[in-house]
Amino acid sequence: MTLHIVSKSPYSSNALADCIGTFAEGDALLLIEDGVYALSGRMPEGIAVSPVYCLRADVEARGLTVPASIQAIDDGRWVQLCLEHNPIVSWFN
Amino acid sequence: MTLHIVSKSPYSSNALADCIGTFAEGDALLLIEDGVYALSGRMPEGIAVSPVYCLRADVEARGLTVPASIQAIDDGRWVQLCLEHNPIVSWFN
Amino acid sequence: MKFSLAVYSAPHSSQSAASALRFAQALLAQGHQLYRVFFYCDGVHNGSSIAAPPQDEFDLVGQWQALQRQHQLDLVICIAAAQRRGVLSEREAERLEKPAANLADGFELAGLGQLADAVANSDRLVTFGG
Amino acid sequence: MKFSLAVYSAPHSSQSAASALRFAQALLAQGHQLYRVFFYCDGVHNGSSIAAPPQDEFDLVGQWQALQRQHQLDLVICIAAAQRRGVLSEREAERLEKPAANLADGFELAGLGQLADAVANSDRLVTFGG
Amino acid sequence: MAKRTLALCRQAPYGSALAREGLEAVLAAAAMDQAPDLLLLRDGAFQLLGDQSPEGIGQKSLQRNLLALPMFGVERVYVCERSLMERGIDAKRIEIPGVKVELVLDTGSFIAAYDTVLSF
Amino acid sequence: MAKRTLALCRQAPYGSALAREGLEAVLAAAAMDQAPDLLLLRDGAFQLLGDQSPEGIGQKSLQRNLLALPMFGVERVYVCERSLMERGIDAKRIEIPGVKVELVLDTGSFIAAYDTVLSF
Repeated sequence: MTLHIVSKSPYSSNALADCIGTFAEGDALLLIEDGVYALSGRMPEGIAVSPVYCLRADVEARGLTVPASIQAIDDGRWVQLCLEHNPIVSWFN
Repeated sequence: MTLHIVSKSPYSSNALADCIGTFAEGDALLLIEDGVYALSGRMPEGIAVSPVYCLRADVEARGLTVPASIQAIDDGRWVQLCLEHNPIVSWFN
Repeated sequence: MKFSLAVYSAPHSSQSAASALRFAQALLAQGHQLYRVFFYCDGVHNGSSIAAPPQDEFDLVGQWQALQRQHQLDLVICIAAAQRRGVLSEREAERLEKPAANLADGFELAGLGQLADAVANSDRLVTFGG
Repeated sequence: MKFSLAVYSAPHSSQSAASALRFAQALLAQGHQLYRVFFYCDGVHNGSSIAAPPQDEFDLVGQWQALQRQHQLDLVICIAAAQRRGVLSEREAERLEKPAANLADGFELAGLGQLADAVANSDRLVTFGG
Repeated sequence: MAKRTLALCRQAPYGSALAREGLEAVLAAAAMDQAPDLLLLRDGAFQLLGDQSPEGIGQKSLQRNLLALPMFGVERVYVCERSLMERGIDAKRIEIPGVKVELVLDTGSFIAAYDTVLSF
Repeated sequence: MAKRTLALCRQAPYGSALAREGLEAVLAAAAMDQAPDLLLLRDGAFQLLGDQSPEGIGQKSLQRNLLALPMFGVERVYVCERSLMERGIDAKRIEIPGVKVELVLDTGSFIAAYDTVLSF
């Protein structure tokens, strides 16, 4: 069960779309850095996978709000997610 | 009449789509670097603007072929395009 | 558990090197082991001794060094990627006949094999790129 | 006609600094004037004196220097962007108390005002980024 | 006639340094009385979101740079209306004291009216 | 049981150095008898195009790195079938002497079977 980490804005990069196209049953998605812009506008409706997490520090940095379908976590929980999943795949391009 | 220069792959970046969304009558489009991957697959059909140029050196580097709707140019002609147009807008992100 | 990190981004230009540092701090705070941080591609600039961010900006190089001292971390910079980008030890500067060296204390230059070794010896590898 | 170029990318990591050099060569070959090349963001690494690409790879720093000598080009590196990223002149290294300097001959450090000045004094500005 | 210059800012804050370095270039030009116009396009519109608190990621708020604009004589910022809408940003809630935010609908002809465009 | 490692290469050649530096990392690991499997996904599929001639842009051909794979014991390269199709690349025309090119349809479950993934 893979943990996918997406760090680019879904408006400027296809990283999130590519990641979702490679999502398997049991995988989890974590949005970090500019990846959290996927919380804005109607983007969350387009994320057809779950569970979806986002880093709270990155959300607060950007002045975004977290929809109910997505769980905001701190760095400690990020480490936990990496323990619970394997492999870890980063999508940064 | 703007010269738009796009340097990112249309499969991984929204640079080309953003550029086309900002295209005005009389503008021209030049594909350079990974921007020339827009010559592949069915991408050329999606480029609803003209004229469209591409740098021959970048096309040859990548092993692509140039469709009839797009004109391959050398660096000297690139300079000429910059003389014929103003402003010049680069789309690299 | 044993972690290793692969860092491909320079400080400042992109957020991801700073994310890597925060992740490293968080896993160490939980008592996990950080086997190695491998700096590759533009990540080699994390080991520059002469980067001088303004006083009120984050000093990532200094933060890596502090963490290294505290936990005896293995901070390895890919020697081939570093040569191309101008991050050199005294020894490399001399060998390549370059006028200066700028490898920060606490970082080591080594070959790409150290990335493969980190993969083989860690339970988890997390990549920070872009 | 008078051109200026703004270069935001480091050599090697991205193709765009090499594209800027080719464009500069092409416009000079046609007898146009290159008022200034302004290196900003990661483009400051184009002025590193200690980058050492393998013998069979393109030496972009050396190519800029050769073009500079041939045409007395004004190659200006943004001093603020360069400090953050570790590209320092002897004078800056001393002032900032850093252990080494790595600004290549033929390049100058100057403020962001030189970009505005290039815009004001050129007929065309082309940006090479990403 | 004076040349018209546009700074076209398309990057969201914090993930890359380009949003910040773009605004710094605008402020530097403005300090020399050569202030370009400023158009926030695509992800650049995110620069206008309120309540940015980047302390937790070790960065300074970019809003300080926007707030400095009027001090340097930049009293108007253009923003692409469609970019705002796509990102769910309510134009009415954007506030930069001392700066008038003007919506642009046809970005193509807007850009074509300038002599020089600096892309960030 | 030995750990299974995948190099997930998603970048097209020449515009950025990541395609090249990814292959260099694969070759270095292979030289230590720790060759990862290699999956070309999305724009990484462009690495397989024939007739790459990057002399005009001052770069070395990346195909040399692909051709070196069998010398280091990498005799199989995986490529995402959908990525090829989207890019108009004919799988039948891909040839790397000494390397078997295998198409992968379900990339999600393919990736999930590995212990470690190196992204490039």
